[in-house]
Amino acid sequence: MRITVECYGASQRWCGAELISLDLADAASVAAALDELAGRYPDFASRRETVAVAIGDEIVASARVLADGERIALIPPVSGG
Amino acid sequence: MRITVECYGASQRWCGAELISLDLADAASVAAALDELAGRYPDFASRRETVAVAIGDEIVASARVLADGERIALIPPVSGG
Amino acid sequence: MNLSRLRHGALDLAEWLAGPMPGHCGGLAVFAGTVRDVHEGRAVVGIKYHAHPALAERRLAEIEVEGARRFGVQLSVGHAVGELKVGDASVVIVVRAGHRAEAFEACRWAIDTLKQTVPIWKEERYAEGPARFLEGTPIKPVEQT
Amino acid sequence: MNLSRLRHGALDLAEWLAGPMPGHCGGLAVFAGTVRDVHEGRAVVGIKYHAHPALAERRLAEIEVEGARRFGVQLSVGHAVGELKVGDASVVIVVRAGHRAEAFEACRWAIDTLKQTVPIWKEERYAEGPARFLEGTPIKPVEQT
Repeated sequence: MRITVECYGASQRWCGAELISLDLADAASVAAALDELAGRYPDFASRRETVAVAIGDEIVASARVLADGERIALIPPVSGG
Repeated sequence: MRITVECYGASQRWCGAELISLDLADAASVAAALDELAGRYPDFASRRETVAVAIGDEIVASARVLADGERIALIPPVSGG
Repeated sequence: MNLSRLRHGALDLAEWLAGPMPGHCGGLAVFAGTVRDVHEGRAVVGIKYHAHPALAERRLAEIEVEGARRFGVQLSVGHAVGELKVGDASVVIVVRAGHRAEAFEACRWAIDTLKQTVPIWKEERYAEGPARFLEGTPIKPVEQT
Repeated sequence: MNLSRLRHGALDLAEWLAGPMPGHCGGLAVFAGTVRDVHEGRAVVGIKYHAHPALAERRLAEIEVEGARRFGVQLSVGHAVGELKVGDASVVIVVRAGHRAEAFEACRWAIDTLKQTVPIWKEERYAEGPARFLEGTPIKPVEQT
């Protein structure tokens, strides 16, 4: 299956793009998606523990199972205010 | 000599007037003026320790010597804000 | 701005916020006090604010200077005199600071200090019964707060 | 008011203060954050604010609800997105409270919480050299602040 990763804030720089398509095994988890990104992008790999993942307007757990066509958003450390 | 007392805030109620004329001995002090007011107005006498005196834009000590024609202001406990 | 700090009637917050934010400042803290509709269980219809104008202006200016010195901020203080109704703003403190910590500290210090050092008196008017002056606190110098 | 809490461009403080003061409230506390002209010794010309819009709107609303619950106050929170220049307001917190103590506490809590819980990122632009995203803090839920 294929999912889309939206890279917010500095994660755009770490991964080199705002949108990334990932081909994953069916029923892969958020963790599996992050593993795939970490394999591709060393700058992401070194910051992975600081990054949360959102789907829609919710932060999701890394065990969350993904569906074909879903979009996940990388939420790196925040700096608003 | 004669001085004028301006009564601010609740001191108007204690002394029953906004302006009071006092006839005092020459070179009388602020303390002497307050003694005179305390003798006349029991509601002032009971609150005297809480009241400051201003001349112009300054709080003055009770030892301050008054001159004929001077105006002093009674500054009761404040409640601004 | 070189405004008088003591104003007749309710304060207009927008006017107090109109000054530009200096480029080295990142935090603006504002406090405004307004007339409440109830006090000690009694329905309030308004408050008449009385002041000793010369000393009040001087003390408000001293709060600005002392606040700037203590907290390293830019501070503006205003207070209303005369008749105010429920919801009207009687006092405003505006602090422009490098960062939020000192903005909040200075703003809190300024309103607490104003209440103890500025010769202003509330005469509260009620839905029923005569108006009265509120109990206050003996006036102190700004440096002693 | 039923405004969107995330706005494009600099915030207009007057707009956020326009609501009436409820009669039972006596204290209004406001905090606004503005773009500073220097950061870590570098001359700053502006900041581009990026947000995850859906989650940011939700978190800003949660701060209003949680602040009202914790402090018993009425709270409004707004944040800018897009390009801001030095002096522009990027964030505003407005608290209407019975008294000043809870007004200040809630205002301080809200800005501190916003900085840890809302998915917004500063990309700072300098007089010299490339823009960069600032280091931040891993996002937390509002209830954990």
